[in-house]
Amino acid sequence: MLQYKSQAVAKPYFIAAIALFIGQILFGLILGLQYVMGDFLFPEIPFNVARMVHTNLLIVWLLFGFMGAAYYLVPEEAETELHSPGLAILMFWIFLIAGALTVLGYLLVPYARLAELTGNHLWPTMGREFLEQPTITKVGIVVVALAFLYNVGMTILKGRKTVVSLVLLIGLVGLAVLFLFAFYNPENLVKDKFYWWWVVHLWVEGVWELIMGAILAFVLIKLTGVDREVIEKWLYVIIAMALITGIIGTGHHYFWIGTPEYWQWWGSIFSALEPLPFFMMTVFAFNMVNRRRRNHPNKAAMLWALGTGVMAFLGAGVWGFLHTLAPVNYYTHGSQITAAHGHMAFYGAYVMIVLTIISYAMPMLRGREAANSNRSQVVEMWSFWLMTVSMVFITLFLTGAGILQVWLQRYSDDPQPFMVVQEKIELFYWMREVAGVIFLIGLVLYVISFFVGQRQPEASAKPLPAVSPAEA
Amino acid sequence: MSQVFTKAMARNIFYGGSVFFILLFLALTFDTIKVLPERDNRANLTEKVAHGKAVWEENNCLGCHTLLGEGAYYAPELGNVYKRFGESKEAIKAFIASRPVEGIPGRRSMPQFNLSEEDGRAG
Amino acid sequence: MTAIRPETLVWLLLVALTLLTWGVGQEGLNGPAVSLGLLGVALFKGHLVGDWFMGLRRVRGPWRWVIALWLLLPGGLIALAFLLAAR
Amino acid sequence: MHAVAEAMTGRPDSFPLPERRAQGSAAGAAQERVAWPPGDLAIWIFILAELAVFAIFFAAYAFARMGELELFVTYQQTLDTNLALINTLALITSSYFVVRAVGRIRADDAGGCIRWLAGALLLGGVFLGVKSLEYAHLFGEGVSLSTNTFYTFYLSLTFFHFMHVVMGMVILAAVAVKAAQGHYSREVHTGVETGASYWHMVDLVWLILFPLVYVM
Repeated sequence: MLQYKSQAVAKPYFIAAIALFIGQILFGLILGLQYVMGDFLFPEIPFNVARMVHTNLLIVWLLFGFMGAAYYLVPEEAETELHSPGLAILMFWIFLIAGALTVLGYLLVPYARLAELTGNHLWPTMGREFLEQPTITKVGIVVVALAFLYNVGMTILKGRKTVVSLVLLIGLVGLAVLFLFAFYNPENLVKDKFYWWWVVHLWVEGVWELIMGAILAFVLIKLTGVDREVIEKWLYVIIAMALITGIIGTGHHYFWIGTPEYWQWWGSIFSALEPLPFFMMTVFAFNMVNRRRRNHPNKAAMLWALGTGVMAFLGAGVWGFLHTLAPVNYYTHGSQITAAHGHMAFYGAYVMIVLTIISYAMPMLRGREAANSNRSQVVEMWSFWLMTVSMVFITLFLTGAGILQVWLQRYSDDPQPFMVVQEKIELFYWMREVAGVIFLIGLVLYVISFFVGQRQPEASAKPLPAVSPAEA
Repeated sequence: MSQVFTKAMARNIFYGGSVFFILLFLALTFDTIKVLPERDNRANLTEKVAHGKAVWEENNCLGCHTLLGEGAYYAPELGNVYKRFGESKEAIKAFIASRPVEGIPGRRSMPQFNLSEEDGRAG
Repeated sequence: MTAIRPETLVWLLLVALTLLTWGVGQEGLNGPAVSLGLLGVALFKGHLVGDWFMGLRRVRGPWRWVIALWLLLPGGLIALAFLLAAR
Repeated sequence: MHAVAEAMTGRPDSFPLPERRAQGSAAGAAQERVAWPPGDLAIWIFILAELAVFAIFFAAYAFARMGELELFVTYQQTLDTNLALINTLALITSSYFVVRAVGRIRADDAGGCIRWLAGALLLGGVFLGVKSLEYAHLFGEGVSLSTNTFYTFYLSLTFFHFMHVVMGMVILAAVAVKAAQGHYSREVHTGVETGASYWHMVDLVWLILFPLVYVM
């Protein structure tokens, strides 16, 4: 049951997000297999193409998730209907079709041909990690983002202005503005890399944390019934920490790309503190849940909300810190350790926050009062544990592979060539692939959870035991 | 004294802190840009080098390789490829040109990119 | 209003200790003992600021020691690094 | 963490406001202690984060020095300790002025508070001026962040601190303006304490920085 009927536009966004998520994981499994069976699907889908699809789908489905989250929570926060539901739906289709065409382009024609077809030589922006999209697709992303910001911004302007929606908006505006650096691709490699990180780092360790914080705060307000004032002031403190540490933390990418040496100090010092906001987010989530004023029937959403705090701290905070100090990074840079960190950080922080809001909002979007049936929630919670635990193992196996790789290839007295080392650490890649299959099973269960127990009654929550005011 | 912890102050710290660190970051960026010309060998940045970068980009080389450690970790780093190939451009070109179209059974193989002679020289 | 405020005495003490540190620098004294002495003076000055200027003297519980504990963190690491460097 | 966790939930604290001493009375009277530091707790979280950065920065300096001892000792001597002395005294005194400003507002004397704050701001300005002279001199000699590790640290640490002085002055000025507008009184002056706490932090950091970078 929706409070505002225009919230319904979030539903297609969430469905598209989940569908693309499945695609991302399938390509992830292909990549994992190519690590151990080098000729798998060669030359039909070479590794570079599969990887591009894997990472680009991730970004696109997270953006779908963020937009869906905004369309769902902004009307509720602003206490007014969305400025233009029609525009939101139109943009949904434009974004989906543009995304699908781009992925088809990746898969059906050689990348160089795609570059040629889309006129990359007129304004070269392609061929850089995560920004592989043709320039025209990038322009499309900007158009969609502008329309989206206009829609959400107008809604906030005409309604109640809460901290949650304001922080979300700041995060989304930051996301759009920083993306503009994707259009700057100088011939000078150092400058290229320097500003490329303004998109990549300042997204995931900057403005995306604002988006994550805002969504988490919204869900916690709804699930725990804790006073909005309390949650909002902690939201401010957490995102302040995120930007204080994260902005200069960009320096940890400026160690070895030709930028001055002082970045090794600045980058190391500030990124040493980058786990802090994620740690606070975890403490925050658990504290609010402990202080809850009601039991919400949607226990699955609660699990996701707590899980995202913990996993973001582990993946982004701890695994990031592991290799962020310049003397360590000197050896680990661009190894499987980076891959380990990337996987758990993206899953813990951004995949899980999107799944949190989907878990919270979907029952209402599908006409329930507040939550799915118990049976559906049980399946969803199984999927939570399967995906989360298998991601922990993916990370551990990649870390093992990375440590061995660094040792054999870079640290030992007798460094061995890259490919020789790759064969020696094959066992870890196999184990990673097995964990990846379990992740896929978790994801399938997740999808199934939307279809089971539909005719059963909603889960109900036990009322909180009475507490004395002193404890409350 | 009841403990004071206001949302207004938390907000001020968010805005103030963010502006502070954005300015600091811009100051460091400014210094970096100022000293880069002494560090990045831009005098050697010829047309051919720029073309090489375009070849690298338009064939999505970092979908497998890293360059200065950034990219994918499926194939070796390319920042040091010249050294690893015995400082022979010909050897590198020959390697790229000789990649079998159908790959190598059971092993990772670089795709055949059919680079032109001009692209090969630049790349 | 004749009694001197304790904060004023603290201020004078801080000034005096600063002059002491500066004087040591002027004399060109060095060596690990001097460095550690100066570090000790600096930490003490920091503690004075925490206690009297920041007002932690009147606080009980964990916040009472927050500055003192902070001082020990860089203080300890600096001392360690200077001692190792002097070996 | 306990205190923070408690603060997080906004649990009302049952400890009453201690009797503030009348301005100028001698210390020593047994006072009831409060559970929270003066000012808004949010600023204290910020202060702790900033102090953590400086702590790591200081330790990094010390260990970098260990690696290049000779270089650090040599180039330390190019710094002007006299200017640093002036600056240290300026900050200490300015911090003291802020203590007095807080005392005045607790005595319901907004005018006195503003005057002490103005004095503190003036000394902050002296600090910035002297530091700028130092920078001008060094830059004139072609020193930059990339000259060597010592200068990297010297400039990074002092410039980072310099920015904090500017930030602190902005905060103090805002407090003074609000005081002039009559927002503060004996009962309501958390804002003054908040600004004061931040300014003392700026002073505190310099008290470590000065001997570490200039003398030790």
